[in-house]
Amino acid sequence: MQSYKDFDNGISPAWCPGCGNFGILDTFKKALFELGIEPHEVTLVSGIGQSSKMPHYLKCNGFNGLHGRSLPVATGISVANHKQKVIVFGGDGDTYGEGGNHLLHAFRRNPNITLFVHNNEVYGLTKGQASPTTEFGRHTKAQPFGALSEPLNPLALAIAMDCSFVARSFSGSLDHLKEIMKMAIMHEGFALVDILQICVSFNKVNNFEWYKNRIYEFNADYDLNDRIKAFEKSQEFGDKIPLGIFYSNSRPTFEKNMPIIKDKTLVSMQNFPDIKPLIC
Amino acid sequence: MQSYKDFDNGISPAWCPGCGNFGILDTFKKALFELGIEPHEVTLVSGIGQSSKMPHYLKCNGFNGLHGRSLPVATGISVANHKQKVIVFGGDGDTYGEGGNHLLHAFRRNPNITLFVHNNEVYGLTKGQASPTTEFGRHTKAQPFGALSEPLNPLALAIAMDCSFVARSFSGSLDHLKEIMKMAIMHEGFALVDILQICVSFNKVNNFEWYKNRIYEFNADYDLNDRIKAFEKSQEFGDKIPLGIFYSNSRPTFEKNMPIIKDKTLVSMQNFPDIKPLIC
Amino acid sequence: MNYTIRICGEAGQGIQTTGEGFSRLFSSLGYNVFSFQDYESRIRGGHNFYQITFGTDEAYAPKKFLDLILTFDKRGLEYKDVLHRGGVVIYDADSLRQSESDERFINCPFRNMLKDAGLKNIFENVLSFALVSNIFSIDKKYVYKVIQDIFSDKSEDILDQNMKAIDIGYNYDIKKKIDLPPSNSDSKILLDGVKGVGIGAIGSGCKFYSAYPMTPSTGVFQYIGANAEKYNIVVEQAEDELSAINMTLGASFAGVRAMTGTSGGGFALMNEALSLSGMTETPIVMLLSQRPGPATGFPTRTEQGELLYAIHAGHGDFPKVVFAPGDPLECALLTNKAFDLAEKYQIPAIVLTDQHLVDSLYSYEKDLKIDLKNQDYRLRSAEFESYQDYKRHKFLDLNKENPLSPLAVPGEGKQLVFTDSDEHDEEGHITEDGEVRKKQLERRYFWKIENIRKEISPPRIYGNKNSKIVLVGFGSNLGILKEIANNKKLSICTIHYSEIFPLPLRENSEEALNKMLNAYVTICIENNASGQFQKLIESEYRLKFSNNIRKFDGRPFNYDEVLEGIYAII
Amino acid sequence: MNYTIRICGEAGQGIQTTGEGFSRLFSSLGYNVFSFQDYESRIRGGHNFYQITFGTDEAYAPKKFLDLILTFDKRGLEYKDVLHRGGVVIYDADSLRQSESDERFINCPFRNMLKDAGLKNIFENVLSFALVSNIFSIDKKYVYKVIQDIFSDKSEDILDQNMKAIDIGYNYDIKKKIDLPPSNSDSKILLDGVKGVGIGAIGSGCKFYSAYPMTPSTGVFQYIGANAEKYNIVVEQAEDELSAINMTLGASFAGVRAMTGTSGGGFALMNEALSLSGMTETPIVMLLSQRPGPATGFPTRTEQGELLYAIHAGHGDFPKVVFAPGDPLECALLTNKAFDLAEKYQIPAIVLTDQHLVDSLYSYEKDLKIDLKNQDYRLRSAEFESYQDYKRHKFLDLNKENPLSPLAVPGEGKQLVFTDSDEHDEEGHITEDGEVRKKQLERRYFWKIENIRKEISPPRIYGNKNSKIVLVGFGSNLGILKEIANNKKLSICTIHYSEIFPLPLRENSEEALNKMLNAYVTICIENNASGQFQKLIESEYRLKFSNNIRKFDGRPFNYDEVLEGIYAII
Ligand SMILES: Cc1ncc(C[n+]2csc(CCOP(=O)(O)OP(=O)(O)O)c2C)c(N)n1
Ligand SMILES: Cc1ncc(C[n+]2csc(CCOP(=O)(O)OP(=O)(O)O)c2C)c(N)n1
Ligand code: SF4
Ligand code: SF4
Ligand SMILES: [Mg+2]
Ligand SMILES: [Mg+2]
Repeated sequence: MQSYKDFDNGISPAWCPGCGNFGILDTFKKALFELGIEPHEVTLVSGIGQSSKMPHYLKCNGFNGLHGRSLPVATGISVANHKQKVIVFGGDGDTYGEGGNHLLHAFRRNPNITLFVHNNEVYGLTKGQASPTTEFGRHTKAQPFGALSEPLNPLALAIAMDCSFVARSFSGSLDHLKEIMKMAIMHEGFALVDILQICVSFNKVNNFEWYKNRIYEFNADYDLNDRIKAFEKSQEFGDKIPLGIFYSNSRPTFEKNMPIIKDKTLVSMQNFPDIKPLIC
Repeated sequence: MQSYKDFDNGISPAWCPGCGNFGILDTFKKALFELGIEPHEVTLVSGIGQSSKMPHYLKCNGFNGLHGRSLPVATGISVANHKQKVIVFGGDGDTYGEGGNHLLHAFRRNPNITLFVHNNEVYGLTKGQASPTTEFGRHTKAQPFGALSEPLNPLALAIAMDCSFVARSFSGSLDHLKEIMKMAIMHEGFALVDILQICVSFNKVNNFEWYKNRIYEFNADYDLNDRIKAFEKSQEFGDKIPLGIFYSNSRPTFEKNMPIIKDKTLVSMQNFPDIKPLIC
Repeated sequence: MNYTIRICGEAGQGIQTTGEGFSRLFSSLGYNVFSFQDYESRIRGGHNFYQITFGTDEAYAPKKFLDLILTFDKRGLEYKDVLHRGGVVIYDADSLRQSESDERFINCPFRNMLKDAGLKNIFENVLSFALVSNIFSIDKKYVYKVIQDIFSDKSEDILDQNMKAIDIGYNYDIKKKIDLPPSNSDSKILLDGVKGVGIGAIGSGCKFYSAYPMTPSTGVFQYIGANAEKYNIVVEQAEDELSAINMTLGASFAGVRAMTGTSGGGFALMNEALSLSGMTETPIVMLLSQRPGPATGFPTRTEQGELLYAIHAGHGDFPKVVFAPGDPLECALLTNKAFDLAEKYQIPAIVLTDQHLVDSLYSYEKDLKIDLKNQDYRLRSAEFESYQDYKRHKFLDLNKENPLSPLAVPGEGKQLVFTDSDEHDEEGHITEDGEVRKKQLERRYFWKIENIRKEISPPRIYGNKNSKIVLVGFGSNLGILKEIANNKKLSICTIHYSEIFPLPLRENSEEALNKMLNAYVTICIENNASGQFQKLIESEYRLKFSNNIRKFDGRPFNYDEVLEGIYAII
Repeated sequence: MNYTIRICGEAGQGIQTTGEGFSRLFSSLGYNVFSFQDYESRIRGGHNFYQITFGTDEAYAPKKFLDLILTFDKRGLEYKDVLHRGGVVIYDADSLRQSESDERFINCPFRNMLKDAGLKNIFENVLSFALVSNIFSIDKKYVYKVIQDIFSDKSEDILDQNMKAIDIGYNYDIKKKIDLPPSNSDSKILLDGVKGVGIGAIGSGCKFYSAYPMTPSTGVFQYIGANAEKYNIVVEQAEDELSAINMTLGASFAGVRAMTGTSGGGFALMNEALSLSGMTETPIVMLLSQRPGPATGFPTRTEQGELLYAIHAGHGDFPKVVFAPGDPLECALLTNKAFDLAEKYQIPAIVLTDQHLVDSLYSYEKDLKIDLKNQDYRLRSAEFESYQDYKRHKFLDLNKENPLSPLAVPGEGKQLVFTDSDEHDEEGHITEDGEVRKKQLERRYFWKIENIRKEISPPRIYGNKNSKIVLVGFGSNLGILKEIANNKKLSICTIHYSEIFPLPLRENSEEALNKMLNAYVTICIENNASGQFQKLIESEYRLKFSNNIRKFDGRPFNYDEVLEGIYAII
C-alpha cells in the first residue's frame, strides 16, 4: 500500500453531494492505511441503506447482505476465519431498527467485530422516514402524527449490555473519527462506534451547524471499565453532545471462548472426516 | 367475581409438578381479583414457551401467538382498543431471545401494556437449552462448550431504554409478586416485571434454595425516576439479588400520544367512509 | 392520436415533478394519459426517466418509441435511437456540455435564460415544462394552473419565481410545433396503483396500517398516513416486518380492519405470521408490492416474480386469497374484495402489485365511481352480548348460511374471545387430540377453500374474441393486454387474470378456457424469468401454452416489443 | 414373524428410555426393529407412547395392531382394542388404581415389588423392561447389557439398583410367554433420522451449524453439538432463526461448509436469507424438519405439510434443491448430496424431514457402509493465489466443465471476494443495468436449473413391478411403501420419491412414469391435508392419480390403515 487511496476501487459513491458518508469513507481508508492493514485481510459486511453501500467503495473482501442482518453474517465469518478483520457498516435503521435483536445478542456474544453505525437519525435510502434515533415528535411522510417513540440511545444501550467498546464520533470531525476508528478496529472484542452523520437530503434539522454547536470531544475522566460512570456519561445528549470513548472492557471474545478454534481457524480445518465411529 | 378462583377456566396446566409457574398463575388471579378487574376487560397475550401457556389457564380474552412475537400483537390490540387491559406473559427465551427487537422498541413506544417475564434462565418447553439469561459457561445439550454469551440483564436493559416501569420478583415470594403485579398492571405505560422462576426440570442450579439464599426485597432509597441510580441498582445480581421496583416514570403512553384515539377507541370508530374526496 | 414524451435526468433534478406536471396537464385537458417511471435506488445523481403517453386514443402501457425527449442529463441524449420520425430532443447544450449537430436535437439554453432573468438553475424543469407545453400549443393558463397546483404549499415568493420561469419557457422562440388534436372529453383524473390500493383500503374501513418502509410498498403506507387524520386511521411504522404484521393481527383480533404492506424481502419475514393469521383465523390484508429479487435485488424496478411465492407462503395448510390487480381501479376494487373475503372467511388476503403498477399514472373519467362492497361481519356489542354460547373456533354447523363462528370483538360482551397458534379446540385452547384437529381442518381448511373458490371471478377477455391468437397475462400487464387487443394490425384475443388464487373454477371460466384451448397460438406473457403464471395456469387447468413472452431485466413490457414478440412467434 | 409392543405413560415416566431399551435389546439380538414415538408438547404428565416392531421380518413402519402393551398410565389401558388375538396388557393395578378383569390384562405389582426390595418407584420401567423381556424369553444377560449401556454414565450405586430391578422383574413369575423365533442375523445397529442427518452432515465436512431450538429439528442440532469437539465443528445457538441462517451464510462465505436447521415456523423466518443464499450464490444446507402447521400447530407431531412451501420459499427466482429422505440411511446420503450440490452449484439445499422420521429408529446391518461423495469445490490458498482474474460472479464461459466462477476463500489469496444482495455485476458490485441482470440470470438461474436437474435421481420402485395397482409417496412414507410392497395379500407396486425438487427429468424416470401411466389404480399417499405431493407430480408430469390416501391428524400412517385404504379404493 502506497497511500490510503489504494483502498479506492474506482466505483463512485451513489450518495448525495454533501452527504456525511463521503467523509466517513475517506476517513476509514486512512484508518486502515495507517494501521497497515491490507485489503485481503479485511472482510467488510453490511446490510441495506445508504451507509451499507460503504463496502462497494472499498477495495476489500465484502458481503453486502440483507437489511438488518449484517451482524449474524459478520459473526459467521469471524468465527469461521478469525484471522480476517471483520468490519461492519450499518445505518441507524439497519442496526437499531430491523437489526435490533442481533445487536442485542452481539453485545452478549462479543465477537471480534467492529461495527460502525452511520447514525443520520433518519431512513435515508427509503426517503426520509423516522429511524429509531429520530427525535420525538418529528413529522415525516410515514409519521403523520410525528415520531411517537422515544429515540433510542445507542450508547446507553451498549453500555447496559456490557458492549466491549463503546464510542461516538461525528462525520464532521474527521480527525477524531479516524482515531476512534483505529482504536475500535484494534480493540479485541465487539466495538460499537456510533457516528453522527449528516444527511443533507432528509434530515434538515440535525445538520452540520446543529451538531457543530453541540458536539465536544472528551477523554473520560473515569475508568473506562466503570459501567455506572459510563452510563451516566451516555445520558448526556442535547445541548451538549460528547464525542469520544465512553466505555470499554477486555472481556474475552466469542472466538476466544470457542475451544474448537483455539489453535487454528475453522476454515483451515475443513475436511471430510471418517464417520465410521458414528455408525453404531 | 366472588373469588380469585373465578378466573379459573377448568383447564389443568401442562406444567411439571413443582414448577414455579403454578405460583405465578395463582398469584396473578389474586392480583386481578384484588384490582376488581373483570375477565372480559382483559386481553392476555403470549408467545410460545411454558410461560406462554398462562393465558390458557385463565378466564380472560386471549391471543396466544407466535414464539417471540407477543409484544407487537399486544400493541396492536391495545391501540385498537385502549379500554382493554392488555397483559403479556413470556419466557426469557420468548421475550429476550426471539422477541428481543420487539422488546427494545416496546420500551421506546411505551404502549400501555404489562409484561410479565417468567425468567427461568432456560428454554423450558424445548427441553433445556440456554436462554439469554443463562449464566456464562453453563453446559447443556445445545451448548456443548457451555453458554458462551454473557447473560442479559433485563433490568439494566429496560432502565437504559427508559422503560416506564421496571421491577423484579420471584416465583417463590408470592406476596411480593402479587403487590408488584398489581402495581405493574395499574401503571400507565409499558411495565416490565422480570419474575425469577423455578424450573425444576431443566434448571437444577438456580433452584429454590439458590434463590432463597440470595434474594431480598427492597424499597428504593432513591427517586424511582432517577435513571442512573436505578441503573446502579440493576447491576446487583449475584450473592445478593434484589426484588422490587427499580425504576418508573410517567412518560405518556403510545396510546395517549396517538391523536386519533384521544376521545374514542379505534374499534368504536370502525366504519366505511366515503371515498369520493379521494378520487381526484 | 397519441404522443409519448420522456423526461430524463438525475435523481434530484425534479424529473418526477415535471413528469407529473405533464400527466396532470394533459389529463386536465381531457386527454388519455398513461405515465410510468424508471429510476435508480439513490436519492441524487444516476439516471432516471419519466415517460408520458397522452392523446385521444386509449393509453394504458409503456411505448418503446418517443415523440419528444426532454433531458437534463447526457444519458437522455442516447435515447435518440427510439425517436419516432419527426421526434425531437430538447436539451441545454451548455449545461450538458455536449452539443449535438443532428437536426432532431433542439438546443434550448435553459440555464442561460434563467440566469438572464435572475433565477436559479432549479427552475429549469418548470421552464422547460412550459417550453414543451408550448410545442404542443397548450394554452398558457393551463400551464400556470398545473404548476400552481403542484407547488400550492410553497411560499408566494417561490410561486412567483415559478410563474416567471413559465413565462420565460413558454415565450422562448421554439420553432418546433407538434399538432395535438383537440380533446373530446372533459378533464380527467389520474390514479396510480398507490392511490388505487389506498382508496380501496380506506374505503373498506381499514383502521390500522402498520408497516416497515420498503420500496415499492412505501407509497401506500404514506398515502394512508397522509389520510390518517381525516379518516381516523392509526398508522404505525414498526421496528421490523415481523412486528408490522403481528401488530396488524393484534389490531384485527381486537376488532378493526387492519392491513400491512411490504415488498418481497419483508414479505418473506412476514410468512410466519401469515400462517398465524391462517391458524387463528384472524383476517388481515397484506400488500405485496413486488420488485425484482432475489434478496435485495433491484429495489426500484419491476417484476412479477413472487406470484408462486405469495400463493405458497406460510408453513402448513391454510387458505388464503391472492389478487393481482391490473390497474389503479382494480387496485381499489380488489383491495376491497380482499378486505371483504378476509373478514368473511377469516383468512389472510394478499394484494399483489409491483413497482410498475404502483408508480404509474392512469387517467380516468372525472366522475369515476368506485363501488365497494362493505359488510361488517363482526359480532359487536349488543349482538355479541346476546349471542348464544360463543366459541371462537366452533365446529361447523352447515345449516347456517355462513357457518363459521363469527369474529367477536373482545370486551364488547361478557363472553370471552380466545385464540391460539397451537392446534386448538373450539374455544381456542391447546389440544393434542388428532380428532379435534381433523374437525378443525374440516372448517378451517376444507370448507373454506371450497367456498372461497366460488367467489372468484373469471378472467376478462379483450380484443377479437374469434381470433385464434390468444395472449394471456395477469396483474400489471393488463395495460399491455388491453393495448395489444386494440392494435390495428393483427387480430388478437387477450385474456387477463387478476383474481389469481384460488383460480376461478373451471365452470366459471369456460369462455376464457375455451379460447385458450381452441387457439392456434396461445402465448403467456409475464414479467419474470421462470414463468410462474404459466405454470400456475397450466397445472390448474391442464392446458399448455404454445409460446411465452417473458421479461426480467427489471423493466416493464412496452407495447411495441410485445407486438414484435407476437410477430416473431406467429 | 414380527411382534409389536407399545409402552405407554406420562412424560417423565421414562417411556422413551424403556422404548429405546427394547429397540436396542432386539436389534442387538439381530432382529429387525422399527420404533416410533408419540408424545405431547410438555415435559411432565400427559400421555405418550413408544412403539416397537421387531422380529425376523423386515420392519420399517408403524403397525396398528399390538401384541403387547406395557402401560404406566390409565390411558394405555384403552389400547386394548387394537390388541392382536393373544395380545396382552401389562400393568400395575395398584399404581393405576384401576383393575381390569378381562383376561388380556396382566396385573404385575411393579411398585409393590420395588417397595419390597427397598427400591424407588422410578425403577418401575427397568423392572418392567426385564419382565417383558422374560415374556419373550430373552436371556437375562442381554437385558443387563442394554441397561448397563443406557445408564453407563450413571453412578455405580444407581447401576446396582437398576440391576436389582432387572432381577426382580425378570424373576417375576409371569405366566404369559410369547414365542420369538430365533434371529438369523448378527446383532444390528439402530439409526434414527436425527443420526442419519447428523452423520451425513458431519461426514460431508460440515464445520459450522447454527440454529435456534425448534422441535423436531433440535435433535440434529444437539447431535452435531455432541460431536462438535471430536469433529471440530462450531455449533452456535442463535438469538433467533434470522440470525441462525445469516450466521450460516457468513460462515459459508468465509469458506467452511455450513448448515442450519429448523421447523416450519423457523423456516418461514429464514425465507429472506434463503433468497440471499440464492442471490449471493453462497451455499448452505438447511434442515427443515416438519411438524403439523399452520403457526405453532402440533409441535411434537408429524406431517408432510411443507413440501410446496419448501419448494417455493424465498422471494424472487433462484434455484434450489429439496430432498425428502425416506429413512435414516437416505437422511445421511441425501444430506451429503445436499452439501455436494449446494457447493457445486453455489445454491441453498433443503433437507426435508418430519417428526416421524427424525424420532423413529430403524435397524441396519452392523457393517452398514454409508458412501458419501466428498469433493471440495472451493478455491483455496495457493490455487486461489494463482487463479487468473478472479471475479466472484463472472459471466459463464461454457467451454469450462463447471463454468461457474469458483467459491474462493477470502483472505487466502490477495484477490478479493465480494458479493451483494442487490443485483450485481461480475465483481459483485451493485448494478442498475438491465442487460447485466439478464446475463446474471443466465448463469445464476437458467444454467443452474438446467444442469442441476440432470443430477437428480429417479424414484425407487418396490413390490411387483407388473402390478396395475401403483402406490406413490415421498419422504418419510418410504417405510410404508416398502412394507406395503412386501405385503402378501395384494400385489402392489410402490414408488418412492426422495429427490423432490427439481423432480427428475422425464427421460430419467421413464420406468416409474410408465408404471403410473399404465396402472388401473394410481394412489398418491401423503401426510397432509392438501395433497401437495400429488399436485407436484401431477403438474410436473401431466398425469393424474386416480385416488389418494391422506392423513393429517398429526400421526404417521400405519401399515394396516394404508392397506385398508387401498382395499377400500380397489
Ligand atoms: C427486509 C427489508 N425491509 C426494508 C427494506 C427497505 N430499506 C432499505 S434501506 C432502509 C432503511 C435505511 O435506513 P438506515 O438503515 O438508517 O440507512 P441510511 O440509508 O439512513 O444510511 C429500508 C427500510 C429492505 N431492504 N429490507
Ligand atoms: C419461531 C420459533 N422458533 C422456535 C420455537 C420453539 N420454541 C418453543 S418455546 C421455545 C423456548 C422456550 O423458552 P422460554 O421462552 O424461556 O419459555 P419457557 O418454556 O422456559 O417458559 C422455543 C425455542 C418456536 N415455537 N417458534
Ligand atoms: S439521502 Fe442522506 S444519507 Fe443518503 S446519500 Fe443522501 S445525504 Fe447521504
Ligand atoms: S420444564 Fe421447567 S418451566 Fe417448564 S413446566 Fe417444567 S418446571 Fe416449569
Ligand atoms: Mg439512517
Ligand atoms: Mg425460559
